[in-house]
Amino acid sequence: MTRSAPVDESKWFTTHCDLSAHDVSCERDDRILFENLSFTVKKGDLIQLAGPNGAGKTTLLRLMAGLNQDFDGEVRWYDENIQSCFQDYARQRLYIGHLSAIKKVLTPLENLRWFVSSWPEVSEDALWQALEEVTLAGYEDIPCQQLSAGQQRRVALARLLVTPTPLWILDEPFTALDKAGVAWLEALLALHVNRGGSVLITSHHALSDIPALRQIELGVQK
Amino acid sequence: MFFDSFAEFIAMGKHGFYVWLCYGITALVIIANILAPIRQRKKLFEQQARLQRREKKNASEA
Amino acid sequence: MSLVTATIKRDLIIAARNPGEWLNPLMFFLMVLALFPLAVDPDPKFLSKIAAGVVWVAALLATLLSLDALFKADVEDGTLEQWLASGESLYAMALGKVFVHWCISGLPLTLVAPLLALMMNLPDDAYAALFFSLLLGTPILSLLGAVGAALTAGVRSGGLLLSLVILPLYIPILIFGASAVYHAGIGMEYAGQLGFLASFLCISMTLTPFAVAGALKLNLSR
Amino acid sequence: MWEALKRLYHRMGSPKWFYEISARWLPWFAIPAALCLIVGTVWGLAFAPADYQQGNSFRIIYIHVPAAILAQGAYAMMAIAGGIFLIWRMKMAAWVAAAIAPIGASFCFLALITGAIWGKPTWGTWWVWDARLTSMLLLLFLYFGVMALQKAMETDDTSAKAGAILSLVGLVNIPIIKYSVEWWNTLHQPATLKLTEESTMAMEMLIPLLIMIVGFYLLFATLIFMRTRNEVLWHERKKSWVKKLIEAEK
Repeated sequence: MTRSAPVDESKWFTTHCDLSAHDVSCERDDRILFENLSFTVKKGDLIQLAGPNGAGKTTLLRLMAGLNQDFDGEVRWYDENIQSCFQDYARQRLYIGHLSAIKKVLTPLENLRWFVSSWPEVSEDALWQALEEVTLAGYEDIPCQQLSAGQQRRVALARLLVTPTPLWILDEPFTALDKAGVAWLEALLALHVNRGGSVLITSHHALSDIPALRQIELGVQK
Repeated sequence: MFFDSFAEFIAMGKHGFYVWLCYGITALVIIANILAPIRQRKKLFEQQARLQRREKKNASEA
Repeated sequence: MSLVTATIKRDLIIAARNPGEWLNPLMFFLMVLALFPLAVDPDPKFLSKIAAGVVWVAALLATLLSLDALFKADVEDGTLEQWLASGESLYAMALGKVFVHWCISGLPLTLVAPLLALMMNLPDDAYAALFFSLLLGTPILSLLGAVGAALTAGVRSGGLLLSLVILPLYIPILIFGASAVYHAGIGMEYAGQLGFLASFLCISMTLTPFAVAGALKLNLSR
Repeated sequence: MWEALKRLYHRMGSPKWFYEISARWLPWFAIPAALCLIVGTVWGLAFAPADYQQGNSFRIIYIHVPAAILAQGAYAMMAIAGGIFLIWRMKMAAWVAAAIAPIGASFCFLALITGAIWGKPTWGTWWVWDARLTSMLLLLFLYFGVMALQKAMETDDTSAKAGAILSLVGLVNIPIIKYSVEWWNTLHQPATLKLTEESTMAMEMLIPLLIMIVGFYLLFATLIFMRTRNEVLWHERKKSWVKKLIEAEK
């Protein structure tokens, strides 16, 4: 799994990432997950949320993605609250949760087609190419229930190759991937950051090879 | 008083059974409705007090 | 293609590959109808008197049977999360889902009901009324049912709860639907009942998607 | 006036304030409630004249009608409280809604059972598909649905929101259900004797009924206060003021 051809940067994004959290605090079941957290995600940033289980990584990720409004503080996209420019923001970021939203009776191609339906500019050819790159060539027309968990994960991750969004928000994307898959995803993250994209990620996997990496540590607070 | 005697009052013409049954059930439902929150409150206090005692014990041991 | 139309298309494909999804309610419909002559009385005169009510009750129960699965898979596999992440209106999404549900439950029931009503010895004059009352009534069943399905999607063994929540709301449709058929059967005017169903359809088409959208969001906070 | 209302609204939002003030208000509802209920019952049972048609069985009206009125009013209140919670995120409203549900359901049950018992001497059977009884039965199902849904949800927040959404949907549906049931009833049973005849009621009969209605309303208010106070304590149990309160109790 190697990238076949370099991507033409100028065509890739129409805008760059400018996402910021301002004094974000969150409480669940009378427990404070994090308090007054502020950070920004800019062009070329790779930010990994670290911390033990239950530290609130997924919660933080979801509220940065705009899926969760139950928190104090504000998340802004280009100095505007993401809820007031949500349509615009949603087109500029890709969110892949730990649930992959794969329908088992559909083929990888059909699943991918549904995923990218919000981006009409993506061509059918690009979908085929993307599936080829995640080593699913020849599986395009086989229902996903016959694929392994790792292969299903790759179908979900193939979206990274086709949706032209500068910001990726990924929740544990390395789950179920084999060694080659992990290496491929790491390379892809590095490439995305290099071409001016940004990544916000939770993972227990060490991403040490990528120089742009920054970590935000979430602890279990009393 | 509408009735002439106490026995007539109990008999309610031929409808004593129905009338008294209704009023009896109503009394039961109202009493149950009053008792339920009182018991709920008592249980809540006992439970929270127990929790507090345990917390205090843990704090003094630590 | 927007995510809503893509989802409609995708769900229709899924239904086409999983024939059980729309065949089961039909089978159930047939079985319930068969129970009445066996349990009560096979006398044609008697059957023709209760036919209108029985067909409507059976259609209502068959719809109820198919509702439980309406949002469950989407909540569990992360599809719902992607709807929210896409920034498209949940209102439109709710309408889309209901439309698909009607296509695979209410529409087949409406088409098959006149055939099965023959077995119940429905009076000749009542077939048009049966068809039109079901055509107007079953979408309302889907719309109201979607509220219950969305509310109970995250609840384990929510099937019974769903019936408890939805059945009282179904009563007016049952009353007017069955009475339209009954009145047609005894040669009376039934336009009033159809008019009621039509106006109720309009009201529920505008209002229930709000409730469905609100209820769907509840399933995200898990 | 408007300012005062606004201030009251904001204070109502504070659970601690509610808990303290409700302790002082409670007797002002509970004692008149008991007085009204006792006076109304004695008057209705012993002093009001019997109905010329139904005889003494008509005395059931003094609980049947107030219970029925309250069962419907309580549902509307529950739905409105739920709506306030959904729109303005006022937690107190959700707790009030949760407190109303079981009370409303029990009044609804009362209206049904007294109606059925009344039906026996009036119609000769325990149950008749009369419009009022039928729509009461459906209302009871609506209450059960809301309560079961609230119970089935995992977190406090989702159970409050789900209950609020369902009760609002139910509130929109209640008039439609009532209308359809009444229409259906007149269609199938044109000549039933109604349980309650609104128009011609003698003064001596009407006054105890009014007293009972007031009594039921006051009782309802008392019960809401009691239950909401428990809800407040439960949801605020981790706050210091509740902890102090519990410590002081011992």
